[in-house]
Amino acid sequence: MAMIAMREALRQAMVEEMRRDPTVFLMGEEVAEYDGAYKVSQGMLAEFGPDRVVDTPIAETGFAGLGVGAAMAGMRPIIEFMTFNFSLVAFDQVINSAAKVYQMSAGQYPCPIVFRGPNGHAENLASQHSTSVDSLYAHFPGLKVVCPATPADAKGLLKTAIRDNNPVVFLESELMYGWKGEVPDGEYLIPFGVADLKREGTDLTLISWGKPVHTCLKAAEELAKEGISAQVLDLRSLRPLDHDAIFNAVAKTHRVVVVQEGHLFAGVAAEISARIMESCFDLLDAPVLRVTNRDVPEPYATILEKLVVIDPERIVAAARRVMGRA
Amino acid sequence: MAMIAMREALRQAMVEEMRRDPTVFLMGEEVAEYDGAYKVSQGMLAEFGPDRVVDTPIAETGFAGLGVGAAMAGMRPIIEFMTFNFSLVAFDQVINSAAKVYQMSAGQYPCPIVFRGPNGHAENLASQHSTSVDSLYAHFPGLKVVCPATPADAKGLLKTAIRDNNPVVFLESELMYGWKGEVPDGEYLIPFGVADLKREGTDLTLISWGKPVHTCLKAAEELAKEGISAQVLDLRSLRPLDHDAIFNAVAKTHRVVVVQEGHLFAGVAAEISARIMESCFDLLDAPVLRVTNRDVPEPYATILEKLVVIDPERIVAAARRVMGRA
Amino acid sequence: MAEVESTRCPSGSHRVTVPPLRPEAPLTPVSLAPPLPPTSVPPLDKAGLFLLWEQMVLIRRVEEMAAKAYTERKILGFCHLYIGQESVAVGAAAACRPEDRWITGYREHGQAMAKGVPPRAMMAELFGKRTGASRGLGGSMHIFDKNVHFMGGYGIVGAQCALGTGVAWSLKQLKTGAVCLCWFGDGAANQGAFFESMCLAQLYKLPIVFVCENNFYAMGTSVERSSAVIDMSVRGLGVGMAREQFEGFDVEHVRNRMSVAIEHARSGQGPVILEVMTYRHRGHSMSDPAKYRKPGELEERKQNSDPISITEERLRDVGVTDAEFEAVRDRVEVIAKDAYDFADASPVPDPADLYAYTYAPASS
Amino acid sequence: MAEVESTRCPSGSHRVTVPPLRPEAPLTPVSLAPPLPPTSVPPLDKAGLFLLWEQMVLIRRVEEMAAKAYTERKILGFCHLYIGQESVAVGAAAACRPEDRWITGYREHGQAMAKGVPPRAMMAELFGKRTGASRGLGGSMHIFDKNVHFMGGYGIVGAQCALGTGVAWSLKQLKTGAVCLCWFGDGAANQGAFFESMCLAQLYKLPIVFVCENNFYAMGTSVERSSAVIDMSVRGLGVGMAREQFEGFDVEHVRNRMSVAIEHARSGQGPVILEVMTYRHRGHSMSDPAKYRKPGELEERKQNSDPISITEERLRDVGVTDAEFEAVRDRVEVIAKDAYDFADASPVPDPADLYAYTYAPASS
Ligand SMILES: Cc1ncc(C[n+]2csc(CCOP(=O)(O)OP(=O)(O)O)c2C)c(N)n1
Ligand SMILES: Cc1ncc(C[n+]2csc(CCOP(=O)(O)OP(=O)(O)O)c2C)c(N)n1
Ligand SMILES: [Mg+2]
Ligand SMILES: [Mg+2]
Repeated sequence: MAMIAMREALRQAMVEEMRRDPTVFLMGEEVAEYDGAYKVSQGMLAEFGPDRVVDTPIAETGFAGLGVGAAMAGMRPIIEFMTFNFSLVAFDQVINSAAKVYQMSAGQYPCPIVFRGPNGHAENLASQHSTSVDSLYAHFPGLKVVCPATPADAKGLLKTAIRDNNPVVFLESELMYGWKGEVPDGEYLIPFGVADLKREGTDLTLISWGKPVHTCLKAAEELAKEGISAQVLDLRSLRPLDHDAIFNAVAKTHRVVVVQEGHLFAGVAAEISARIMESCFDLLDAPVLRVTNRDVPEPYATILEKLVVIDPERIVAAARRVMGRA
Repeated sequence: MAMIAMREALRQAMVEEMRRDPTVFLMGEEVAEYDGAYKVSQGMLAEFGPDRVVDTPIAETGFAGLGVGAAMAGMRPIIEFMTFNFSLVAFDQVINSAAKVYQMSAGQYPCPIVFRGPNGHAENLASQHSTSVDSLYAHFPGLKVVCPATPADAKGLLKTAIRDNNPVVFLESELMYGWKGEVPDGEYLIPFGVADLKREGTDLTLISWGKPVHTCLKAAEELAKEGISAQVLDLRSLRPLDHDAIFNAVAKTHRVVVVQEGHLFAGVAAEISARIMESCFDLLDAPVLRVTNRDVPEPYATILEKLVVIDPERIVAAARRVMGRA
Repeated sequence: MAEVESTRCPSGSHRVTVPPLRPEAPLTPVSLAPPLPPTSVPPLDKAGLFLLWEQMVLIRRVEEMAAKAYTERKILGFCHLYIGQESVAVGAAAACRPEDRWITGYREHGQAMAKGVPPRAMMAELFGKRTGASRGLGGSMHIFDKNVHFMGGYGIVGAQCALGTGVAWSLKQLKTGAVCLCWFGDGAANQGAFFESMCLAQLYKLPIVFVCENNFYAMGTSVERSSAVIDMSVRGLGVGMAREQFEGFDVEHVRNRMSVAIEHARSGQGPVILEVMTYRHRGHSMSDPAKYRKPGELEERKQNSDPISITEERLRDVGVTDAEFEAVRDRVEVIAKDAYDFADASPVPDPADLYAYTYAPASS
Repeated sequence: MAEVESTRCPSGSHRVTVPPLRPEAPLTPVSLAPPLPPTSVPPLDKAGLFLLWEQMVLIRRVEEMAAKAYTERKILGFCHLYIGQESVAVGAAAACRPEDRWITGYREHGQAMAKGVPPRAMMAELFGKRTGASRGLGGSMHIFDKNVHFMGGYGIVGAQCALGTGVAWSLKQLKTGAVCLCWFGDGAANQGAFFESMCLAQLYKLPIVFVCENNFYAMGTSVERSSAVIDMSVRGLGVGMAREQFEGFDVEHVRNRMSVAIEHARSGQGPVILEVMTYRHRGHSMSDPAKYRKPGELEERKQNSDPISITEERLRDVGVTDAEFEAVRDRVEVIAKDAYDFADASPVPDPADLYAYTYAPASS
């Protein structure tokens, strides 16, 4: 096992798949000559050349749609959004073209494409550069939505995404690119729809995905000091969703807090919460609580920003409440 | 009280507000010379002329953004999306411009704009013309989201929307434009955030908004035949949301089904369900259930389409389940 | 402490004393893409032109059947007829190779049939039947047939331009020698997706021909009311793309000019944008009474610019007889009737189809 | 029963017998918008030019202070400096009236100050302070000042073009006589939002000037790598818009050409698109080492095309003395230092500000 950074894990996944399959290519703003705005694709131009690592103009609708058409015509594009904020400009192509063409054509045209890039909060980027898109994309059948929390997961899930025959929205985090973790040696894939219990516990379950998994792990540490044993369930993919893992967790701990970056209203956390109620109502010892961003556009100033985003303290507070200790 | 159709109620609201305030104008595809794709704006060009009832080219990003800029510069645009499916092309302008400019400018530039048009399922239009956008827009702070179910509500709410100093997403339904209802004589406004109990009942509450309110009313009739007294709560606006009305309903009936058009995953129904759990867990006698479209893109053929969309039967079945009778 | 007034605009009322540094003229003269060369394909002989006439007649008859089926409520939802524009699709098909890909909007029945989608599969799709080109999932706006590389009709105006650009990307990278024909309307030429697609296609020199069918209206909006420029091929100037506008009522002329454009794209010289002037005889969709036309306009067009009549006259001039026309008309009638009957008799989709096509299976 | 083979493409190998109906030439010749007329504003006198020089120096000094504050981590997030491009904003301001509106992207410090945003309010915004132009909510990318009609910097590339079009809509409808200047970069000229905005502005003949600052790079992508056409004003041809490209290093030349364009828009003749060639001396943002430049390129530009030096030389030629330059430099230093100190000493936002600006109050 090597300790590598998230960005390197992502790159390894892309490089391995591009070596394996000549129809895979990477396209996006600054991915080639600049080595990626966040250096995820460093060195890839040198290895694969400009036909397979492709810089684009700032035309997200154009190149997202280009990717969909290229996928329909036999290739496997990886489309990088410099950040997923800019995917809102291309929203129609992701929803109305990528997610639906397989259905509209009754299976004649699969759309094996990966849309990837950093999602959600970075730091001090204000409201237009801090949108979490998880809930927007997970809303739509036809898409798969994946959000790794560790380098090992990132690599295994991205390889799966590239081989998948469907459009996959692959959500990374700018703040995590430098974070390191152990990554297995040799080739491996991680299937979608299999959650990972990142920490065992008995009193309550913190359910999350992506970067907030780490916030949950910190909160679990804090809670341990108070004698509360919290487990952390990392969903890893939202579509497909690992129902069984969620329900097993409820059956075990009977208390749940769902932690989600981004806006509260009709977010993925609401979905998890509603599903738990629908399927495990009688197993619950307390209502499922949600911890998400405050319901405001994200501000620039640090002092305000810190109030908006999730942090271990808010998770701890919610956990105390579901434990009846608040 | 006059019996008028939904499209006429909407038109009355616009006409009255345009007579009252010279800065209000209507802009969109086919709104002027064609009298509106669904004849909502019939006759308005004749009364207000081409500077205030304005046909656009097919450039949703452009004219949605134009509306936002015009609002910032002192006017009150009503932007009609021919259908809200096409608003996905303009998604960035609604989210990143309209919803955020008041915050980014720290209150210097309010954005009094209404985006309106038909939303969701019509009939036999297949997947690209059947998207419900409720959950997408209600997700975002900075927007208000309104969805009338009757001509009277439509008129009163649209007038409020036009006078509001914030961007309002006003969701209509193509299938309802011809539906008639009583509309009060004289001027009236209906505030946002005030739900309306469209039918009283004691055993359970069906919570909905927009067109499905009527599906709920039909289901309630059916349920009455089985001796189940269902009340129907019409939320009327999603942002702001009438918490009190929801919680009062739960306190009264202890059983709830939320009925939403569109996709299940991270939809508004999930939000209502999660909130009820968070705030009224101990008042619930059964888990809150949701009735939404099936989790597939909408197909063309009638036989398949009918399987996808909500109908009274599915609501009745869910109601029986929460009543412990299934 | 100094204040900030000095950063405001100066009044501009100063007198002349400083000599100007640079001349006033624009720096770089605009260099436009050169015009396309004249046609090099040989003219059609009688049999060739007669075949194209037959195709146009077939397309029209099938659509007339569809119109009838619509009034019978066997076809539902939107149904956008191509009647009046047949020469454009048929002329384009005559300039294409079978391996060339087509992608288009929702007004695609004529293009689909010209590209080779069987009338039966098309009509069955309109009827929402399991035997339809898209198994009844897509309907009128979403005809797909991979066998003949017809990559679909789409419902979001202009969005297909980006998809077509991607198709062309793969055609180039996979060294297929094939070209993508990407169809759209005069109204679509105002969409950002179309513009960005042109930018990308030109930058990457992709083998794509953007075909704008200017039928004078986008729903009820005439082209003069939707754009300050009414020749949509001019949009190409802004990105340096080869362009041409031509009238599309004569099917052979369409074939000839299309051949030049397709050859340009196929030979690696990059994309082309064409505007083909045409006219639709019916309303935008079945529910549109089309009151926005000028008085007499439709009649004049039918009289002078009907592609079927134009070709018919030319064929008469070279000796095609009434009997020959009749024979073909009879054959076409049989095919169109057969398509209708086939669609009508076909089974509706299986409920299982509802869930079968949301996701493709995991393995390729 | 007849089958469908007849609708496939004919082989195209037919011989010549049918005479062609129409000539091959394109139908309508392209008519381009006429070039803008020569400048009519009187040349600047010495004092006028000196004032513009002072503004450029002030903008640069304030930005240099910002760069310093960034390294001190007093400014966080993105920070895109305008250094090297000052002549464009200052020249444009000299051609505007106070009531004209400006709207732009995230590289807006220089434009903001040229339009009259006080350096204090600007710097305090960069510091995220309550005294900032946007009360610390917006930061570097979102400077707003309604007092001077500076309608904001925006972070989504190209999106402001649509907003500016709407601003111009209201300016026209409300009969203000004001014009909207809508700023964007060479990279933004590939965005659909920009294209659709041009379509709308030209169709409605709105009083807007689209100002594309071509600083040769969009992040690390040089303009030749991002577009097949490198003069972005050419994009205007596709919609019939009046256009011009010019070099922007001489502030007076900018003022002169801007005046013509603004006058065109103000007089009701419709929008104009300008490309102003300029150059940024710094990286795209503070974190960009800008390794993508050609060797020696930056030095050459600083040497030959620095707008401040160019104007300085012209002023020297007409007799401005070292002492006069020094006096202004001292004053600028005081203002810039004051802005920094003011920002530094200002209070951070109140937590209440977080919730105060999500929704505007119900009554107007
Ligand atoms: C993005 C989008 N906006 C609006 C519509 C509604 N709509 C469907 S067809 C049409 C007119 C298109 O006209 P044109 O491009 O000229 O094609 P034509 O119908 O004439 O073939 C409109 C406005 C749509 N489908 N998609
Ligand atoms: C829609 C969108 N895509 C991508 C980005 C990321 N981005 C920010 S600035 C920039 C380059 C813009 O270049 P240009 O328009 O030339 O302006 P300049 O920075 O040179 O002033 C990019 C790609 C963005 N902010 N918005
Ligand atoms: Mg048209
Ligand atoms: Mg640039």
